[in-house]
Amino acid sequence: MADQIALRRTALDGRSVKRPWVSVTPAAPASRLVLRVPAENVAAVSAALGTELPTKVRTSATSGTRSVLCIGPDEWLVIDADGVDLAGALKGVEAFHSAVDVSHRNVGIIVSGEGAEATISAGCPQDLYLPEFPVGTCCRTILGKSEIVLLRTGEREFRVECWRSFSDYVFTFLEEASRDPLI
Amino acid sequence: MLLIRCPYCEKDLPEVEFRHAGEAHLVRPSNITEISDEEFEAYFFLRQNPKGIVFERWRHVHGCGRFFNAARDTVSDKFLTTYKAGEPKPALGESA
Amino acid sequence: MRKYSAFAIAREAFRGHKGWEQQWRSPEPKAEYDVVIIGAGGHGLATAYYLASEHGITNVAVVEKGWLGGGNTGRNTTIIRSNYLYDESAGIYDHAVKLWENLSQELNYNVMYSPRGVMMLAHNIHDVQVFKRHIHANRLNGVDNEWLTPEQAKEFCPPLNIDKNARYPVLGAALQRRGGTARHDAVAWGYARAASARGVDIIQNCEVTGIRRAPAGHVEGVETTRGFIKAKKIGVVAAGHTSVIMQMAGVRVPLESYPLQALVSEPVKPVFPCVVMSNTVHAYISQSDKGELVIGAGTDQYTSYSQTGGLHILEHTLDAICEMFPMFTRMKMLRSWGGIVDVTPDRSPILSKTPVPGLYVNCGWGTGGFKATPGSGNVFAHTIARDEPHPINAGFSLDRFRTGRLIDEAAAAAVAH
Amino acid sequence: MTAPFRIAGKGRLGSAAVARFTFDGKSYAGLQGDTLASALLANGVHLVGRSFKYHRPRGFLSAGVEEPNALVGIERDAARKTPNIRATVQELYDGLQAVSQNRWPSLSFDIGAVNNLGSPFFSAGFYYKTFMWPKAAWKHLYEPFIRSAAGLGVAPDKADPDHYAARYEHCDVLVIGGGVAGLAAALSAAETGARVIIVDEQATVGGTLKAETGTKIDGKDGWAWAQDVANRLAAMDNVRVLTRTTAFGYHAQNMVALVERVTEHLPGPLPELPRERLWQVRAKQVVLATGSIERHMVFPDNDRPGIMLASAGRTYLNHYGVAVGRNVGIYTSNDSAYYAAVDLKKAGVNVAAIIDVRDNPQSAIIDEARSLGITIKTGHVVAGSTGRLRITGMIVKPKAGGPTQTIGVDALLTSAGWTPSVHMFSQSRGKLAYDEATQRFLPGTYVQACASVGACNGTDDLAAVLAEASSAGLSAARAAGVEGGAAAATPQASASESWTGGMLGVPQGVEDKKAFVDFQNDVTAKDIAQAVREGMHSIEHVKRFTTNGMATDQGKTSNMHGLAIAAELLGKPLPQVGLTTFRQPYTPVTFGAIAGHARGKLFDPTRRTAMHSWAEEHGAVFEDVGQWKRAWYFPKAGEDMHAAVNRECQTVRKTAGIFDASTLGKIEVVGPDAAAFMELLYTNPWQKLEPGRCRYGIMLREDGFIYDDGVVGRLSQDRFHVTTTTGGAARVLHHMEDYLQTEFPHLNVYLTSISEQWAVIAVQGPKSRDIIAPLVEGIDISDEAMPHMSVREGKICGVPTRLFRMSFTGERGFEINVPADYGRAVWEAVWAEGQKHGACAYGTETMHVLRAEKGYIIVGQDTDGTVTPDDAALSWAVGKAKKDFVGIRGMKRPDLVRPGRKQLVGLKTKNPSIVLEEGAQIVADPNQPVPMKMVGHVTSAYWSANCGHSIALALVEGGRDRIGQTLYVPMPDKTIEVEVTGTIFFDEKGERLNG
Repeated sequence: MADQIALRRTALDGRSVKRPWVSVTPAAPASRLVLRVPAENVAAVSAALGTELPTKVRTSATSGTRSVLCIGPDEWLVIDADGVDLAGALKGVEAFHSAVDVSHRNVGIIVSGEGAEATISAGCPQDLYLPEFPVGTCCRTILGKSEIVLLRTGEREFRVECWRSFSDYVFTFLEEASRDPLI
Repeated sequence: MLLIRCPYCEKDLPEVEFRHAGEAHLVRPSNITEISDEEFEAYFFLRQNPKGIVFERWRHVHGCGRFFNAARDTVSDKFLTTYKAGEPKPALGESA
Repeated sequence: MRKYSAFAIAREAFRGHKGWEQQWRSPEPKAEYDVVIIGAGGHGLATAYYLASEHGITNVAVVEKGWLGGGNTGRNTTIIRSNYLYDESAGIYDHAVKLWENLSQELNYNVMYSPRGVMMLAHNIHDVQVFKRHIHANRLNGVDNEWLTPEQAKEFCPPLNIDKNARYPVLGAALQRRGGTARHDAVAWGYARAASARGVDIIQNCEVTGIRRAPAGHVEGVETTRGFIKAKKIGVVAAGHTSVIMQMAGVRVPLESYPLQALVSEPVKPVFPCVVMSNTVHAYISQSDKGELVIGAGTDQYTSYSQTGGLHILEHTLDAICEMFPMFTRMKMLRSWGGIVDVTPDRSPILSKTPVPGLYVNCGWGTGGFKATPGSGNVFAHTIARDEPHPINAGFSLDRFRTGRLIDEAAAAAVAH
Repeated sequence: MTAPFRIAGKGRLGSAAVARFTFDGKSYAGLQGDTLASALLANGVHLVGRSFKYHRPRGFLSAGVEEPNALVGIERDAARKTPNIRATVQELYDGLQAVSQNRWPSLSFDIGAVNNLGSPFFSAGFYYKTFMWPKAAWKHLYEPFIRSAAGLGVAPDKADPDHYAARYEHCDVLVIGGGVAGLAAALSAAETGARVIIVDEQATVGGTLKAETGTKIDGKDGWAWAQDVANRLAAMDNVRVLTRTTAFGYHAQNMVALVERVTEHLPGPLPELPRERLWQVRAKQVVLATGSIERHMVFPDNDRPGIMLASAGRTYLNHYGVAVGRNVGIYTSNDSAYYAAVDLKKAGVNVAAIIDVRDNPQSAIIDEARSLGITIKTGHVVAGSTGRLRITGMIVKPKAGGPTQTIGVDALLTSAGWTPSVHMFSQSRGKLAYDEATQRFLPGTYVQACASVGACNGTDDLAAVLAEASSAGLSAARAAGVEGGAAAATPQASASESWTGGMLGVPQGVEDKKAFVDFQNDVTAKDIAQAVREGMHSIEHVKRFTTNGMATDQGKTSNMHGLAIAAELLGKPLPQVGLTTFRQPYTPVTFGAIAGHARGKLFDPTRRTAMHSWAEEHGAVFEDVGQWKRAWYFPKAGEDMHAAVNRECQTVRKTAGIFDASTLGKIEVVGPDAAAFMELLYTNPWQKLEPGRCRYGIMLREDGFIYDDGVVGRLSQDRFHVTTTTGGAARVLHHMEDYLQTEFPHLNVYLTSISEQWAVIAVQGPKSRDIIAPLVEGIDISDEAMPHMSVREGKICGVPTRLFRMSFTGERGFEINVPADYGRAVWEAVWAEGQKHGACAYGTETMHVLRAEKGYIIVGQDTDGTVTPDDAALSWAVGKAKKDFVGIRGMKRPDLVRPGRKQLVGLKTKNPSIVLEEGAQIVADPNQPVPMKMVGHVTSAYWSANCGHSIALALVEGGRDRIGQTLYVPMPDKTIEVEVTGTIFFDEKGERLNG
């Protein structure tokens, strides 16, 4: 038997960018779950999860440490900074759904500050103007040459989620984009 | 870069989030093992490729992930409409 | 046809170049032709020329909805090579290269065929395997193609970045020395002039609106914006518009038309001596005799007849160019444009008889048709004249999509690990 | 130290600081705010370049982006050299270094000018007619000669150290052009609260107001009004004012590309500033206020330095305070040039004469010119010019013919009217309409949500422009859905300049001499005439034959002239001859600006596994597989690749090896219909696979060819863990989603990519179980409890694992899946255990060798897109009883079942030490002549240290029937004899899987 539990090494250990107008920092490790649920079973899954799944695509619900992002008509990304066993909570749900743990698949990056929107706009072709993309808006989209999931967590703060092996690219892109003083 | 209305996201979104997926309303024969070589050729290879209104499939691959259909004018690249997968071909005023 | 020569130029120089005759006639369409070719691009004009010169069929019209050479002939990046994998492909493209080598003399028109070498870069082990497969097959087929180390590649093309720390370092290259470029407009004009001189009528601004067939099925002629033209045989050489024309005859073809973009830089002094292609990073570049860097971009993902494409396609092209040739980053894009390329499921052309008697089709050249122009026209003329394919184009038949006997060069370079 | 041609008290630069610069090594002084052109002119320098073909001396034609002649190289340092910069656009900074181009040895003495003497031979298209004999001479003699003469500037020879930024932006109203019209439109749009962007290519807004002195708007001087409006706009939160920014591309659905030049006007490159910034703006509405461009008069020898556009002469005077000469002639076909004459005269410059081709023009400005005592010759033309490196005189004669007279001048300003700048409108795919009355093309049918205002729309009168633009700005905001704000008051024109348009400016009879239409490309009226004579009746043919309009200025001053000449010769109305297409970019755009951030590390994502850093620390050499970096082999000190791979291969079979398999694609298939879905997507049967067991699966495309493969584990009744090839991960998931969503939507299944959730550590070899045993918790890994091809969930090193018992080496083997962030720690634990048994780390090369020894295929190497399961000897993996799966029909097409197809076989070289080359071709008869009949090719070939001989896999026609036969691999230097064998070279019975 193993003597000790293996050490967790996150992909962006030690990386951080702080500029007067924007900061780019890795988010803390979190539990993540990809939920796929047909409309008729949303209520059952919501109940088991203890969080109501928002049903409008591109919207999210946040309470406490947990955010639930509606990414597609039957797809949610659940992110819980508390490290709870999200899949475990759904073990007993009989109604057809798919819950897949992706805690380690994704890496979160927090972009915050006056220039957060502009920094992301260097590589994301969506309109991030606050009235068009209000706090709580989320979507899967593109940043440069990588897919990301974008969640606006504040007027001047976004959470960027990407796959682990793309995190170096995504972080470096944001770091490079944030150099531009115009931002 | 085109702007494409995803019928699932109900929003106009940039083309780089989407992947074109060929002619729409082609149905895989349920008796595919029984069709002739000619029928297989027609199903798998032959395409309308119209100059004008095309019915085509797109996938919002870097978005909601859904396949959907669109009617687009291949001369102007303007979208006439987009609609969810499985919905019938819409009637379009002037042509089709 | 008055012969072009240095002497003729000297003669004209002293009379203000007022003695040049029209390069081609602009006749009114006759009521009937033995053969009507639809499409006055390079392939169509070459077909007409070879019908006249090699098969003695001179009662030929080439009808064109716009101006001759105005489609993909005048919009491509003019790369010529024949180092293809399959026997069929190597056969037709090398047939073309052999014709290119003498084309200026044959047409009495300088098409500026410039065999300055086409170098294809390998960036990973898979590329190396695929290119070696090509090189060995080419050698046994009698087609020149040789392997270069990164250092040899750099020597052949000094601006090339062979830094081992590049994102996709150059692991080597396949070089076809006979490959190169030619002057695209001159090819169309040279064939037009030579065909016209042999009696072929080139009818511009004449759009085909229908194909008339006899009750028995055989073609009878074409309806055009300039009236009905009777024809015993019809050759469709309409590139991106082939689907539209074939639909008029009731024939569906396995084609889709995509926008393809290209661009040139501002002209600079000679700096780039050859043609370089990189399929892995998607960069295709040469320098024209005028000094412009000529750069091919990729296709857009959707079918279109708009002759325009998205800026993001050019972004990907130019970031690849800047990556392979960092010194060009400060160069400027002068002009970009789009064409419509007709693509078959196996990315190989169709030169074939069709189910309709008297109707022949030459299409599906995708992004690489220019290089084949003389060879394509030559064997297609044979196919029309003899009502049977030349051995060189026998494999490029329409029925291969039924039998499954595809000539899939792209699939042969499949990537997966 | 006032420059000789700077007129005290004139212009708007005032007491700007001095900026020193050099041109061709000679030092000059200019003022901050100058362009390089105005600074050179202030110093009396007109000669700045040589033309492309004839190397004729050239000066400045214009004061703006339309400049065809005054192109220079700007050199900041060894790596920052930029060719072909328009001196009329380049802002002066202290320390600027410019050099002239296309001349040798010097600008004033240029050997290439000998071409000018030979010019009768270099007519349009001459190269198509000669250089054909002898054949080889084109390649070796003529073309090198022509090429050496080609090009203008010199390309940089070092990597660009600058960086470029990019930004996507969105707005309600994008206004292109910051002249009177653009400013008025932006203002009225902005006051509604709409998101407005206004761009102007110049350093400051103002447009043609720069040249003018008499305009007054809202009671202010026009220029001052423009600056006030720009300041007001810039102060509004909803407005972005971008100067030094060119809208260069108008794409579908109102996507407009802008390029902003950030540092080109600054003395030193600042490290944090991007050199340029690309903006891709998606606008709900676009207002085009792009103005118009003056055309030159076409007359013989109209290209000498000192001959300029009238508007340029006026701009240099009124804005920069620079006189373009001391004795200036004017040649015009419209009123606008008279303003230049009047302004020059008032500034104390002698105006030698105004030559006006019109017979009896009447207007206030003409009267004013006359009242100032300026000689006006109406009904006259300029028939030529004198001088060499600078104009010395204009040769004047009556239009109807008669004696010529040479009037001495040191500068000549010409105007042939104004061409509306409809470039962006045309790029938007709008259709132009020809306005017969004013002889110009104007916006006709709009295709996109845009409007044109001001000069580009043919609106000339200032009050009308202001009204039109204000109204268009408001309408655009409203059309974009902005309800707020009150309509702003329309700015009022209190004084304006106006002139009639018209007259294209190519008097008859210029076809015998060098009357330039396109200066940079040396296209003359005679060339156009020749093209028409040779049958070039389409304007596109004329353009291509003569290269008219194809230079770096893209024909801004020449296209209309070319068209007019061709139309006249063809006897057709202008619109019937047609216009050439307006292509992007409006002005040339730096490659780097378009590439943006995608350079160097950001050219393409570099994907690394969780164990990458360990491999790096342990000396791994990496290979690129798609975007991934994979450890290729782990050389020890002194080992080359061959030695390292031999050692790794032998170690795995002797004890064990550890391999990073994380890059394989992984898909979790979940739902009650999961097995049914798998049945349809793979050739194999899945329904009866028990939970906890694995199976090797093959995926086909509908055409019956192998698309992907991988081991699939069934975790539970309704859950599969599917693996794909590394390169196939994304497309396989897309392919599965496609069928699930569109063909089989009735199936209750969901697919989730888990490629990156799990790091995968393969432990292969006889000792593999012993190595992992101490680390695994809660899983019985005995052969009985966990046989080959099974999967269990439990823990390893205290973290969750999906443990696969499987083998890609033929040895007993495990693949440990752990959540990725634990990958390195678990790898280290496995490594530590492995060390106790003498295990090694191995890379992809050893993986390839070991699997080839066992005859396992690599999809994409041993198959390409033309191989069926039967070709690859994988028929056993096709469920014979299955009624349907993707590819079931395609694989039965005639050519896919014909005899003689290429089949996968093994090859052994007769000389066991020779390793074949992958890709080498195989023949049956080595003595046949070229072209040889090839019967197959080598797909994989390695030295097998374990077998003690080389091994190879090959696709060979009718291969399975040739087993035992001898075939040949002809190489350039020798022919290699090979024996066709089965595909398994090692442990044919497969005993080692449990050994």
